[in-house]
Amino acid sequence: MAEPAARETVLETRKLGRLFGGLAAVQDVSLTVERGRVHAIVGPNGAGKTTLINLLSGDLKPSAGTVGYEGRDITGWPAHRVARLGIGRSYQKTNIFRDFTAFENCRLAAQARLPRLSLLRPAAGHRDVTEQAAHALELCGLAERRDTRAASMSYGEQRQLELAMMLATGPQLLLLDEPLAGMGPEESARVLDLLRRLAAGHTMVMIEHDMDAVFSIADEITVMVNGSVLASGTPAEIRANKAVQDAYLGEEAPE
Amino acid sequence: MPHHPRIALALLALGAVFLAVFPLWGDTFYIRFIARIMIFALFAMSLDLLVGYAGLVSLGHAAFFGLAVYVVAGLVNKAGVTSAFVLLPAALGAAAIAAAAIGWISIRTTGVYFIMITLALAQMVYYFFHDQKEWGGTDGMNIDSKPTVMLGDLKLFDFYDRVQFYYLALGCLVAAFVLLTVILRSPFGHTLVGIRANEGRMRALGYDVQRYKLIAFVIAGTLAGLAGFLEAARATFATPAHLGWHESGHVLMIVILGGMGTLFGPILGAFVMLLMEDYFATLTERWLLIMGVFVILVVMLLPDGIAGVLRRVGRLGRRGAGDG
Amino acid sequence: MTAHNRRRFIKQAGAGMGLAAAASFVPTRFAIGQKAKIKLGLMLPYSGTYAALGHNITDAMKMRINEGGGKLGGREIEYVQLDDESAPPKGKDNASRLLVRDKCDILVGTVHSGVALAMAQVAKEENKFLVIPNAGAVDLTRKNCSAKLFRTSFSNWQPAFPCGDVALKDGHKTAVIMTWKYPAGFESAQGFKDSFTKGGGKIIKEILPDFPSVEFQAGLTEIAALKPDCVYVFFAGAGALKFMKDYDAAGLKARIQLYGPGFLTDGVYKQAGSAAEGIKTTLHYADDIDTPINKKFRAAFKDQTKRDADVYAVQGYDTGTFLLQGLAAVQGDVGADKALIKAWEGIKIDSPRGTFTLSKSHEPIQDIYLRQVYSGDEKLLGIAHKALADPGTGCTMA
Amino acid sequence: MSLSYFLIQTLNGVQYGFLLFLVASGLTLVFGIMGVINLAHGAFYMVGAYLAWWFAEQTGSFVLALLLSLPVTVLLGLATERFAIRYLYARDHLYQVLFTYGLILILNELQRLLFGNDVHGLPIPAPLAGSIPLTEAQSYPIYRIFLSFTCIAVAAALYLLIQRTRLGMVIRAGSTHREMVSALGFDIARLFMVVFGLGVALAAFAGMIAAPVNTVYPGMGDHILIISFVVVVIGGIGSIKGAFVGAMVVGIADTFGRVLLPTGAGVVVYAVMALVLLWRPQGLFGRTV
Repeated sequence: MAEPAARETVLETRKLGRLFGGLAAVQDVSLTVERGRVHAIVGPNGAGKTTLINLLSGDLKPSAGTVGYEGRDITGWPAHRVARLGIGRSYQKTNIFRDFTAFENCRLAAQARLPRLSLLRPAAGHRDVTEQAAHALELCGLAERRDTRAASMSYGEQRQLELAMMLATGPQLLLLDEPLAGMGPEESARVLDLLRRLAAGHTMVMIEHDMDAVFSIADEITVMVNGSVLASGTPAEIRANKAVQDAYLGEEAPE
Repeated sequence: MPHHPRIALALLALGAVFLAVFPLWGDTFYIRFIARIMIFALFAMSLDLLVGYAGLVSLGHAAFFGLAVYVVAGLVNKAGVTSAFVLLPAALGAAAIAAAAIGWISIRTTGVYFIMITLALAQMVYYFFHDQKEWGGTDGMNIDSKPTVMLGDLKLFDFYDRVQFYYLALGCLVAAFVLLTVILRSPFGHTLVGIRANEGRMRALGYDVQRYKLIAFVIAGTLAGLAGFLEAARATFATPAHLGWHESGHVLMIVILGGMGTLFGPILGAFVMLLMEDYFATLTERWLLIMGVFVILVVMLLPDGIAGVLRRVGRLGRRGAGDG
Repeated sequence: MTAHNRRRFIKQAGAGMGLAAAASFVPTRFAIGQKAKIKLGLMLPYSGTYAALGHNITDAMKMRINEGGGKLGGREIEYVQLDDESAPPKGKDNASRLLVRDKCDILVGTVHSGVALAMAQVAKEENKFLVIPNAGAVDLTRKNCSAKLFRTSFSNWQPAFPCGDVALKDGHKTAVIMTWKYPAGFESAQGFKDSFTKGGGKIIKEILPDFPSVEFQAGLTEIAALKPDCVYVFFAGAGALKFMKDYDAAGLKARIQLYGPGFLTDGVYKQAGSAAEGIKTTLHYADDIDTPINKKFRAAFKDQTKRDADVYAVQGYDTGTFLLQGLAAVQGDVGADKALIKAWEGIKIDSPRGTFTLSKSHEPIQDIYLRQVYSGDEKLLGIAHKALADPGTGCTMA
Repeated sequence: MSLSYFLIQTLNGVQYGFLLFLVASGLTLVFGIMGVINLAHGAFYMVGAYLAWWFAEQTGSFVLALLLSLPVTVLLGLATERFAIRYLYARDHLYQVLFTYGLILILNELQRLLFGNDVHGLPIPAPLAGSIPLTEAQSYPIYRIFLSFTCIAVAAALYLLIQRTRLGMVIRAGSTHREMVSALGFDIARLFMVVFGLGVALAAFAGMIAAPVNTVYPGMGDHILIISFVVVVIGGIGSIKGAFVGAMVVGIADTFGRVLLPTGAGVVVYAVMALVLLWRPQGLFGRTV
């Protein structure tokens, strides 16, 4: 993994918070994500990890604090504008178009980056879009499943398709919500391998319950409990952190 | 993404041939009547873009249809303009602007809110014309002249000629069908279908969902305006009933009967529905009772409409062929 | 009948779709001659709000024609009946169905003014006769009048005009007008205004609730605040009934005399009970006109239909007379346009409502009666205006 | 505008608002809890009015007519849910719209078939007849005041039912967490049947008690349906409180629209609605869409 010479902040949150009917799901979260690094977020269920991702992706608007991306304040931007900045996200619950084929799913994702509305040219005729979609499929190992309806794919394949769709939009920053959730060991290893390859060219923020995977891939780990950051640091620092051990021991087992 | 089943395409082609030759032997009343059906088919098809593809169930679609009728009526009767070169753009423009305004408010909501809001906003347009003393109010008004198409002194097209008008309506229907098919095969069309399936995901992919919905709403409204222009030219009569919610419900029923999300379904739906109404009306004064029962039966038993039946027949046929 | 033709069409269309023998479609044609039947197209509401009116008009008209021998000018009659549903959007199609497809010789209809306006234009385009047995839109015999269009009923202006004089004669100087915001309301209000202001009365305000809303409270409060000498209203059916009850309940009836055209009380005053007591209305008919022809007509109608005759039945009955006399004059030759128009323009009809003739704009010149509800019955007080004709403003017969 | 005139007009508006609330509450209840959009709501209003009139004609007593017609309408509502609506929950709202549209056609025609085309008036029951003088020229019908109090009583009862009772708890939970309620062992199917029955009964009851001032006539449900929609949209779909506020807004806007803007009164209510929606697309008390 090539470390960039100078560390450069890509994504930064300050005192980010979100209330749900008076209840703080996320509170005072300040994060710094640097270019090219894999930043994992771990914590028990209900720690506010997914809410945090939703705040970063624009799916939710924060109640407090700011989000900055590439030096720009993007607090409260709607999801589609955030996405167009080059922030891609995947979902914990598979979120694909079940009636479309794998390729159509990716093409739909890829054409989101078309500069202008295209009403009259057939979708199949946008060469760059179709190439990008095919490339994403191949990257995720789904090239052979190209014309399979998404609904009839296996669960693991659907998870891979989920990633492929995200990649088809050509993002620089990936927000991954439990990319390994619910997978068997074999599929899990395959996807982890894919993530490693992706890490070469992307900055990643990743929620994951599989601690082995987290420690094997992350450059930086943030531990969240009850909506707040408990600790943040390199895997080695986190491993050694007393507070993390106290709070987190015994809850490590995923779901 | 319209995948027209083969049996539907065959039927469509056959129907098109029938429609193309009908004026050769049909009497003038039926030429006029079928022109009306084709106008409603166009109207229903425009709604199908919203309901069947974008997932926007509008219960106020008649507002754009009726508005176009009134624009023609107003320009002809009050300003003495009869040139189709003015009337057509004015009718389409008014429908498009109204669709943009109503759409802009409505698309902030989804589902049942959307249904109710389109209904209520369309009623606002309805009451506007309903209360206009100068425009005939509830009585409506005759439109003094049909549109004219003149190039200098040369009459290019005669709206009074029923056969010519019939082919104009047919041409518009075919053109709209082709246009919508092209649009639905474009990235824009795919995007609409994606929005209907999973709006949140489309946002996360970077789609400005609201913009797409609004554009679809305006396209559909403008096509409804085209249907309204044709109806104004055909019937030369403007009445608030053209924009009421019963008309909106009626055209929605045509879409469902034919099969939404198919484009060709609404065409079949318009023929079946209007011919049937015409037939029932002669059977009994209580024909609305029959229509009510019919509507409920379709909703309960044929949610995919005639197109769904055709699809099933087509699939059976293919399976049968495969077995043999 | 139409049902037959239509069924056949559907079958034909289906056959055509299947590219079967479509050539067998031959439109019905009649040899025009003395022996052939006269085709009378009846386009009236047989369903919906105005169904009762459509039935009364039809039944009374047929009754009258049968009294006259059941033939028109010696020719048998074929009635082609069509429910217009009081739906203006279908008006032109329905009219053209009767005139173009079914080749009716004369078109009769209808109740709803909007539909009638549509019919008038189709009849003019097809150069056919249209006889209107109810619809009161003034434009039909003013701006839209035409040589082959006749009305045997009234114009909205007509029953209203004498009402202003009545109010003046009763000593009133100021009036508030309240009507639905729709053409019939405007036209009726205009009639009242014309006579009331000409005689020195003053209209303080016009209150116009939207049609067909029956929420009158705001308007009643305005009336109470304005305190006019009298109030003129135009409502009909359910609206009329509710208005009379609300007006009474608001305590206004006892203080401010209520006037209206006869449509206000017709058919609903019994339902209104004491709320209708004392209301004065003007109309071209009154149930208790004391003439032999009216009594005979009412008895016969009751006998045939088991229903009480009303003004609509009278209009239907007179339409029957109108057809009988006109076609007798031309021996049933509907093609003899000029002769038939001349016969009809000079017609004199002995009607249950009294004898009337037609004006230059083909509109009855008729007596308008003053009626008042008292002791639960509507009584004829006298003639409010003798031989009144609609002004026919703007009518130029082409 | 004098003060007393202003006050009386306000009273008119509020009184109209109460009546609108009674009709709209059933509509919003059925939507809020079941997610079903019922276009036939106005038709049920008409059914209530006709039944009340018919039973009153037969028995000579308005109270007896109410007691007889209310169960009939509840049964009608339950049956409609049981034999039709139930099969449409899983489907798009579109089908509910069309089904209830078909129901309007049927109910309207059945009404004509059974009761004819005539307009009917229902006499106000004797103890409530008469009026109270307000100004020297105007008095106010006692029955209208009674009507307002009835509406307040219904509003209060609905509030208590939903906020305070076990059924209400289930209803509130059902409206947000359908799965949770079934998981707790409640019979969702029966709950929905009851709610739909209640919604229909509310519409019909409004038709019944308004019949003496409103008259009974064919097609009377059409107009009230659209205005109820406006009320519900303004108030926020599914919110009883919203229906109440929305009804007041519409009642007052409509009344003063007639007084202050006589030429455009028909559009005033819709313009108010559009403004509210621009500000809050989910209505005044609606949950975020």
